[in-house]
Amino acid sequence: MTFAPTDAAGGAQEPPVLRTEDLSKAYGPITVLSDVTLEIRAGEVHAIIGENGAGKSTLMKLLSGHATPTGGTMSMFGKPVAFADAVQAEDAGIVLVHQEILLAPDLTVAQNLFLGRELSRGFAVDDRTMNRRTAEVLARVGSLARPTFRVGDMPLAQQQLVQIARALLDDRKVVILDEPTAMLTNDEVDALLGIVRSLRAQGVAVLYISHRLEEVEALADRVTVLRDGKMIGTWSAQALDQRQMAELMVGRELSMLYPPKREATTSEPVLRVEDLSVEHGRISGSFSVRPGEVLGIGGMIGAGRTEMIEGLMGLRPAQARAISLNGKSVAKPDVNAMMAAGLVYLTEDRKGKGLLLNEGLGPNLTLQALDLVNPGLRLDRKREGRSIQSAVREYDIRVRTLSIQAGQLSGGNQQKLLLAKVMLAEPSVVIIDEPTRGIDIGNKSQIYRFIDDLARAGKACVVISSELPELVGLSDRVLVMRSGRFVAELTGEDITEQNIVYAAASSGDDTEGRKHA
Amino acid sequence: AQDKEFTIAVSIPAATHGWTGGVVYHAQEAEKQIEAAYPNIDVIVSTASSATAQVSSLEDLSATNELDALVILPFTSEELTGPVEQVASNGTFITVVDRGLTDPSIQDLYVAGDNIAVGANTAKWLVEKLGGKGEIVVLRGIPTVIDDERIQGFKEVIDQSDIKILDMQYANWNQDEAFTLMQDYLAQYPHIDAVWANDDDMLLGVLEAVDQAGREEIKYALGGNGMKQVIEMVKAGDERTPISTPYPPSMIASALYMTAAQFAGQAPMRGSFKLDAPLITPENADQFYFPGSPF
Amino acid sequence: MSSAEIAVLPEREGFKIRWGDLAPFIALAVIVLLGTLINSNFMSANNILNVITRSAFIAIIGVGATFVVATGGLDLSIGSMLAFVVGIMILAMNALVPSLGAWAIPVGALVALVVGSLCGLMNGLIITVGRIEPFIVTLGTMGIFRAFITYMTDGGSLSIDRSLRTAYRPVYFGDLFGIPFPVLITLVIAFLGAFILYRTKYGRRVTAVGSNSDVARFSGVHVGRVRTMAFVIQGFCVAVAAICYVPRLGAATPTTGQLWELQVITAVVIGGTLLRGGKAHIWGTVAGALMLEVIANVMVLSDMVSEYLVAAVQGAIIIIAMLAHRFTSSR
Amino acid sequence: MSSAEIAVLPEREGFKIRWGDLAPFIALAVIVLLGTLINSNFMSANNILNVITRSAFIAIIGVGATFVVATGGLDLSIGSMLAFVVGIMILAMNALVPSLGAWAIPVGALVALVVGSLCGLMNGLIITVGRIEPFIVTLGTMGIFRAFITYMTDGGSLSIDRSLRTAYRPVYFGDLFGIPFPVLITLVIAFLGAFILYRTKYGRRVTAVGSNSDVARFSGVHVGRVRTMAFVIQGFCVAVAAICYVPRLGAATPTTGQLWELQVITAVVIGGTLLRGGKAHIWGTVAGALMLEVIANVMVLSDMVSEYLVAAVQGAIIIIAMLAHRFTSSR
Ligand SMILES: Nc1ncnc2c1ncn2[C@@H]1O[C@H](COP(=O)(O)OP(=O)(O)OP(=O)(O)O)[C@@H](O)[C@H]1O
Ligand SMILES: Nc1ncnc2c1ncn2[C@@H]1O[C@H](COP(=O)(O)OP(=O)(O)OP(=O)(O)O)[C@@H](O)[C@H]1O
Ligand SMILES: [Mg+2]
Ligand SMILES: [Mg+2]
Repeated sequence: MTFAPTDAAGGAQEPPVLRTEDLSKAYGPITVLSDVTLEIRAGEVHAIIGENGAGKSTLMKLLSGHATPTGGTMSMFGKPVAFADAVQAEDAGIVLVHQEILLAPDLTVAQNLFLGRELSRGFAVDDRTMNRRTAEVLARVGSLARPTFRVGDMPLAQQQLVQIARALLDDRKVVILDEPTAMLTNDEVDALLGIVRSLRAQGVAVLYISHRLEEVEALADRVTVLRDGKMIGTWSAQALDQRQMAELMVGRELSMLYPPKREATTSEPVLRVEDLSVEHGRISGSFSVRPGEVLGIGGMIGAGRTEMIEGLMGLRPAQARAISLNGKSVAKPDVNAMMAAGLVYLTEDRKGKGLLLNEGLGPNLTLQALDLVNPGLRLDRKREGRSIQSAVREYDIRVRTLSIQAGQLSGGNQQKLLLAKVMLAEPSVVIIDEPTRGIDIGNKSQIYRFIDDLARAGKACVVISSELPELVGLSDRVLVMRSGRFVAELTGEDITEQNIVYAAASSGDDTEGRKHA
Repeated sequence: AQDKEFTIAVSIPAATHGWTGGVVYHAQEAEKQIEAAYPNIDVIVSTASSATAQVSSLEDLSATNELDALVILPFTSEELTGPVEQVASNGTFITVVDRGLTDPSIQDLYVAGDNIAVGANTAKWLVEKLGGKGEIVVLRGIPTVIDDERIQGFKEVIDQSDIKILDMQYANWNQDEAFTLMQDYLAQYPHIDAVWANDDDMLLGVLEAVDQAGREEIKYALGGNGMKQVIEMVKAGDERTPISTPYPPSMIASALYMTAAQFAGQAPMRGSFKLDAPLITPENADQFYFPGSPF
Repeated sequence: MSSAEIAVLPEREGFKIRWGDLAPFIALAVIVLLGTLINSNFMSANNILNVITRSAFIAIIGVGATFVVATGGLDLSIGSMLAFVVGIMILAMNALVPSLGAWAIPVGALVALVVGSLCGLMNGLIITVGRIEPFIVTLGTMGIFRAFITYMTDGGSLSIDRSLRTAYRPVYFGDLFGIPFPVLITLVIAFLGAFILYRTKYGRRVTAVGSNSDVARFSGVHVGRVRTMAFVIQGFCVAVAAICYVPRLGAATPTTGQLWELQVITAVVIGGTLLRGGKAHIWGTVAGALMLEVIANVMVLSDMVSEYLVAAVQGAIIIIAMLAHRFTSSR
Repeated sequence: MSSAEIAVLPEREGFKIRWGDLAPFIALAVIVLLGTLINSNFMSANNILNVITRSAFIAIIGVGATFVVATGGLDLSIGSMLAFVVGIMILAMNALVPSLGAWAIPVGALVALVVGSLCGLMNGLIITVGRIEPFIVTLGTMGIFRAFITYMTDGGSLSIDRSLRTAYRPVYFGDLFGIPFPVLITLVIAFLGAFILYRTKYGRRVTAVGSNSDVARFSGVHVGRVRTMAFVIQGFCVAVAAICYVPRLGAATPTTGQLWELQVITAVVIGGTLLRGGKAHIWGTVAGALMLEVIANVMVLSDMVSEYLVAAVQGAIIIIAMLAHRFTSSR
């Protein structure tokens, strides 16, 4: 708390590309952003960091016309501007890549990229050219998708790349990336960082939001910190290391990120899955977890981890030779049987499959554990209220009012609500898909501690994660999946980032070239 | 008694097809004439699109007006009997048109067409012309009592002869559906001697289909109800459609005049008046022809 | 400046929500007011009682439809289903009267409830097990039910046994402390519906399924069962309406209940329930049903529009009511 | 490694889509086959031509409805709108014939196209500007149009001038190289529709709006305009159908086009277009229209079911067809 801002507004020679003065935003009675004064210069990567709910996404929405400020002004190159909608902002050269996926699922990649600005020859659209240009940008962002894929059929990570590609289709003055890497694994992240650097070289201003501070450190020229909707200051990136950034964000000293590892357990597995086969056998495997154990599952995007677990839960068609859970055998994958037997799954797609965005905290929190919270037929409103209170406290869900809708929570707080929701069912085995996607560093350690506590309490945890440090820091054992098969099992000292990456990506020559530097 | 105000309510089905359209037309014409002739009589015409709606409008009319008389053309006899009885219990004079109530003692005046006779008379004519044998197809209307009675009357007569009814399906008193159904009949039956469409609206669709197919063997295509266009054909001596049967929607007007007469100081009229269903032939067609009516 | 907003805004926020929910009731009040102005007889106790009693059918069926619509479904078969249930009920009562006498009525009513629920179950199962659009399935079953009633009535009509009529009449025409029975039944059904929808776990699941069925599925909600159950509730409500309907008209015909589905869905939607699911207003539906009936009543009482144009004016009024709704709730 | 997966999946995906797209045509083929087995007359050239020609109305209107449904809308007013447009067209032609002679026909047709488009525009504007559910708005305008045609026909029927009938007749009954005119017109409309939907900017935006209207809005698509335009296209198609309709029977009645909306929507949905929007199959709709007409035709030709139960069997066949559809496309 002793660092003074080293690079407050001012100091640049040419007028800034974008400048805000006392920018504020209130939703009804709730002020979520107040008095932000910020300067974005051409050819810089400007990182915005802050805790979940600090107001980062809100600020970006204001800058890109997706929301209108309730106070303050903006100017571009010294001239005042105000955007009525996103289209005006894009016309002015400012584009936002959302934290959440915002694409039309029924359209193809190329159709999404060119939506609203289709190219045409005569009356007919020029699909040939659009597909060609789409293929070019897709290659630039390192996506393997084809222009004619239907977006709704693609994995979330690929959709994220499509969103980024859309922003890069035209020349821009300001490119805003709101947690672009939350869903990506190393290869894609590397490709993206390369793109950001080349944008900077072309004189484009890049606003970059990420909870991965190592990315910020590696990339940013300047860093602005937000806390509780207020601006703390802007620093030159050289002046800060990751630890200092984290402390500026949370406003206090941070404890250790990962809890110390537990003793290895030798008890009988609480969950044993034999020959699970999903998607007509494209994905299959066996695994088991013991009580008190954290099992990590690593692999690259599209390796099939999510699909395998969704299959296990009976959320997509799957067969298994045998599943035993808590000593009972489960006839076939079925979500209710699994939940009844004490297994819960936290989805990676919180918006589409996790939360009812138009409902309040209560209905979301208790949906999965309705029978537990309400023993009778009737809803027990009092108990529900208590659950909300304790969830907000325990998971540190930052809300300014309890009557907020889930969709109005910040991304990270949605994730915490989701966690609170599945935990309310008092499971004995928890499978968490990307537990800290979009979670800030302060809360990350809290969630890690939480997983650790579960394990110490004798529960079993399966953690699917694309963040290697997370797998290494948390797991007692790591399974690595590749092309729908488990290809390696790592324990003890063998759990290292290198080993995981090696197992996830070895085989095939093509991947050699794409291995990260 | 000229100073006393009288209210006559008229409750009829809404204009959903040609014949009911005619009923609405004649009711409104009669309303105008009666109100012009007797300033102390107020006529309220109310249409309803279903039996339920008709019961509702009866309730509305009697709840908000001192009804001196009610002229009603019920959707169905069974469903309306109770509600009309309710109105009658307030001392309202009841005139029932076309479909009699299941309890005839409720109605003071009954003016009716004879649906069974419509079917039967057409059938008799047909049996005679075809010499008691042949193959025919029939188009039914909307499944209701009226349709049922006409078909009943028709079948009873046909069953006495050697005429065979090849097929009989619903076309809902709708020209389009009649056209479609007739096309399909024509496709299925290579030889048809005559068609009966149960209603002139449908007959128009039937004729169009027959003309298109150029099926000369069909000697007769008959309808019923006395629709304007069909009467014109009868008058012109059409060979395929030489007759129709009257089922004049104007019966509502007659009933209304008779009812109004009560209050205009003339002799009270009570009892039952059954309009028969004589054949309309080129000779008598003129007396069934109302150029101003939409039907 | 933002502090000023904080102070001012909460009131508006609170108001807003209440306005939106009240909209159907306000619209109803306005139409009633207009009715009073147009025709002095409108406000007579008799007329008001008639209108309210009559709206019971649409309101009762509407309570069920609110469940279906809240899960994101749609039931076009309700009108024909009503006719079918009425038909079965009359057949049952007539068959039972020789042996049971007046007891044939309650037994027949029970039969109706079972048959109605089964009809709903059939709709629900075809939709959820076959995964077909509710629109298409219920359009299909609409034809099926309609055909059955036509078959049962032989194209004519099917009347209840004369001996039962007097005993059964009070169910529609009778009252308790001046409140007509159908109104009481509507109140009971609406209270029950509101209780189930807002105060039970099942109700929670209904809204969850309607608002995002994937989320519901991932949360262990038996989406198919919840949907199917909504259709069963719909069928049950249709049967209750059928029980009130028979004493009024005493017969079933092939046109019984025709186009009621459209009226019911209109009542549900003008009551504030969203067709895409996830939000449901039981009492709004009841207000919507009343509104439709009042509009029709005012149209009959006022002699102003040509008979041919009644439907046009009704259509226009509904659109205008929705527009007004939109304005009050978006302000 | 992941490249392998991505490369593998789309092929499967591709297969799937093709099956799904073909489903309505396969279903049609199956029904035609059944028809041939059941009745030898079914395959007669005359019967087939009749059936295809008859299906033109639903197919033409269905092309427009495909646009509306693809944007996530629904139009219940089309049947009444058809009747209204037919009425206006006949009035216009009859009024023009003294001065223009046979030229009254093309001018009247032009009037119809304008009136139809305006009717669609009205629907679209009320829905988008007033932000009201399409279901409610078009239910309202359905009543309005129906009332107007009843008014225009005075409850009876409104016939085209005798002198125009012969000149106009060929538009329905005539043919070009053996292909009936209505079929030709259907083909032209479907080709045009497919071109607009799949090959123009506007078509892209239609699916985008139906798929996710927020995304479309953020991308600078004028969502309201796209929606409104879809209703205008619908109105235009209704007018084209009206132009083919009049020469057939030469008159408008209050029952003209009744319940066609349900048939049209059924055709659209069994053709593979999703009611929630975002996906549209013009040719599927045409196949769906044919399917409905063939089913009705086979029902009449086969003497197997009681006339009372025809509707039931039709309903059942449609549900079974959809079930079959589901099976073929999910495999
Ligand atoms: N429509 C809304 N109504 C009310 N509050 C809102 C709305 N949208 C956002 N908020 C609130 O604004 C605050 C800031 O949210 P924002 O999404 O900007 O956070 P963030 O910094 O991006 O967090 P994260 O890192 O979790 O994504 C949160 O408390 C959120 O609940
Ligand atoms: N070809 C595909 N078609 C449709 N959906 C897919 C396809 N591939 C992946 N998905 C979806 O994308 C999501 C993630 O895919 P998958 O399970 O293959 O990846 P993963 O190994 O869990 O990686 P990550 O979660 O890090 O993205 C899953 O929900 C899956 O349903
Ligand atoms: Mg955010
Ligand atoms: Mg995953």
